Amino acid sequence: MIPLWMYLLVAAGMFSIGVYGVLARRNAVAILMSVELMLSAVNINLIAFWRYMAPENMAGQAFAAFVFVVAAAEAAVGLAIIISVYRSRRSVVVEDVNLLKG
Amino acid sequence: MSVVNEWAFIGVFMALAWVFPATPLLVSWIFRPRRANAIKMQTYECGVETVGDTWVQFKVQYYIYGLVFLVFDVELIFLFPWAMAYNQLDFFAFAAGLLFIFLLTDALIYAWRKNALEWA
Amino acid sequence: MLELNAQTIAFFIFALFALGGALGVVTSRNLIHGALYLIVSLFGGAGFFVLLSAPFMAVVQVLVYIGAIAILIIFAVMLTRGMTQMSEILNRQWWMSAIVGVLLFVMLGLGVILPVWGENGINPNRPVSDNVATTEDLGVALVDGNQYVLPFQVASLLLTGAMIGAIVLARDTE
Amino acid sequence: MEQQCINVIQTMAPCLTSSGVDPGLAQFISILIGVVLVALFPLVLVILLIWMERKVAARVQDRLGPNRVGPFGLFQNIADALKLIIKEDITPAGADRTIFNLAPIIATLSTTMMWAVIPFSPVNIGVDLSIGVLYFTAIGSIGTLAIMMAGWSSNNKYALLGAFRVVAALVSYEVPMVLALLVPVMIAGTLSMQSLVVAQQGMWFIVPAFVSALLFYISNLAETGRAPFDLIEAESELVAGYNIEYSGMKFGLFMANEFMHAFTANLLFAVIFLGGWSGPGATEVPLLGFIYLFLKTGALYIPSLILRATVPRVRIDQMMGFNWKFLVPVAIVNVVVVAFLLQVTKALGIAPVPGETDFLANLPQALVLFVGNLLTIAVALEMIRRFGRQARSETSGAAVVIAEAHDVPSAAH
Repeated sequence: MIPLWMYLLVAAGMFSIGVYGVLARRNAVAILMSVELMLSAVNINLIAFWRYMAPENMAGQAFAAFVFVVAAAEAAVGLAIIISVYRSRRSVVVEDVNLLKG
Repeated sequence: MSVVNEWAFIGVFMALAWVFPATPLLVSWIFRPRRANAIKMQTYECGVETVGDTWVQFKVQYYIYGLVFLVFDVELIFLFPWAMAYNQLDFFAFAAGLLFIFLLTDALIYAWRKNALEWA
Repeated sequence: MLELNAQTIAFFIFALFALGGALGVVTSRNLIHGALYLIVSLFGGAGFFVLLSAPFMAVVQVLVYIGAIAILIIFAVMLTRGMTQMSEILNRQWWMSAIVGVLLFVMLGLGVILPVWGENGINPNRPVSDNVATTEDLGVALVDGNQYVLPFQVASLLLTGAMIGAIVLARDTE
Repeated sequence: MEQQCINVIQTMAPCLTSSGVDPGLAQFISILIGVVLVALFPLVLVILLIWMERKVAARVQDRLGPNRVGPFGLFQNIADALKLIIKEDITPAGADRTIFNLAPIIATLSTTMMWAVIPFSPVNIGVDLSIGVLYFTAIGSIGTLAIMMAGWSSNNKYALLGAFRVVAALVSYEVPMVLALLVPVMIAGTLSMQSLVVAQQGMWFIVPAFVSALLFYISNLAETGRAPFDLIEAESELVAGYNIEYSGMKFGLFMANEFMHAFTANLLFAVIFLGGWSGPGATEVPLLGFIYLFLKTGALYIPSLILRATVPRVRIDQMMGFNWKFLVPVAIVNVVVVAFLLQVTKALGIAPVPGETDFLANLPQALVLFVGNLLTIAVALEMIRRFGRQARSETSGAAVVIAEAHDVPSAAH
């Protein structure tokens, strides 16, 4: 069987790439996709730990299911915000959206 | 068979499912004529020359439908295990499922009332 | 060390999908390509779930991410047109972000490989139970008063809130 | 050893192992052969399906249909396929080549892969996944993605608009389809396809889950792009829809996929609601189960062909309204009603023991559920009648009708 750390390493890689995407990309949709990558990496971790540590217990899968819900809600509202901002500012570049700046 | 062995079938199936449709394309690639010219490659729009960018402005309604679909899709993560175990569940489980469905129906009713489900 | 069997090969293929797709997401200039790379990456994740004996989660990953979220992202990209081919896709601090990303990966990697969290986490000789909870158990746990019935309802509430909020935000108010 | 090897597919792996092949390799070979059999079957069947479709449509329209190539024109489609193969293939300027070429392959892949979980007989099934029902739903959603890829990569306004409309329609109709699937799952208590069929030994699910069956059938018509929901190829509105720029064999793959998908949808209906392979003697002779399954599918498929040749196409706004304001609410109410009645039958003690194969033992529960289903239908019809009356009274008077006829809604975008 594949050792646990290999799953964790791949998930860590995905998470780090997601962090880079969130910090470096200018486009709001790209940032959102990077956040989805990070959430997915978390899910891999949850399921991997569940399988290797407590497969009889339901907690790992239940948590992963709730992460799915959060990811879906985040995508839905995030994209709606982007569409709304685009409508008023004609831009999806996050640096252009500085309404809250004094 | 263990879970992973069962899915080995799906894995092999997925690999081969690429090959089967690709084969006629490949055969066609060998036999077909190649006499392309600029006019032939033009975008086809009823014979009229195409005007402007392909990326016309889309209306937000597409997004709304996708959104409602997404919400119902995620709901299924919970409803399918619930339905699967339903035979061994009691009335409390029915009430819990009912509340779950009711809360989501709320969102649908809201969308309906706000005319968010209209196409036009 | 690792024995070379179908599972290991599958693992490396899925890891390639997951990481390659992730790199594609953050580097692609065209957002539609980015969305497709996201699908590839998440498909790799679904493969992992299968290898980890959680086929339900794998199918849900395909259903929710590939079937719904990716479609939603593509719709949103189309609604915000003109922004797919930006000349500059990265902001000014991109090199700093890259350093942060690499540092984070090194940190997490070291945490994973070195026995920081005790031996249990990494000991390859620790027997792994094959007694895996099924989807049915998940269904029972979700509506069990002592387990997840409250999160179950909260999830529904969260989805309702997200849907109403997103509809309010996305629709034309004029 | 000779006797062990009679049922080739079942005993392939032990057979090969006993004749000295490495066990891992033996298993791989047996999987490979199973896959090739299951995957090639729909691809060969599609030739027959297209012939059947053309013949039925011709009969409805008082024509003869293909009758030149081969007996009864059976080889017409092989000739057509040959023609498509030697056709020049045009990739439009500005198209995203990789995605453009991948789209037809992925579309075909999504339909072919659904066959992996279909139980053909008590012993012949590609693989009996524990989450089979969700598996084919998930695989079906990959097909939606393929349409999106095709429409986007063509660099054509009409293709993109067509793809968007189709995808919006497909995802919408997936909601009632999956909600309808909840009911058989609830009754059978399983997500595996083979167990679903076994659970129907006593009573086909079309009786206790009548509304679900209707919902599943209607939404499958839409999912597979059949009339009256065939907006996928709205020739009159969008030139041809998402596949307008496709030519040659790539277009052929899209077309073949459409026919295959329609048949697969009916096959799934037969498996989930009509008892699949179950029938007299099917458990003893697997071949009989196979025949039963395809008879049932044919009984569903041919009406859908006649339907296609008969009814006009609905408008996209009507299609969406019908889904979100009628099918989805009915599906939700149906799930709640069935869940409630299942609890009631359990409380009354007339619920059959899980795994009960006797018809009479299943009858009381099925009857209770059937009555509940009829009530759901009655309420739904009454509501739609009121709604229709209200809509008519709002737009009464010929002037309004004519004005509306001239003010054709700009459904394009």
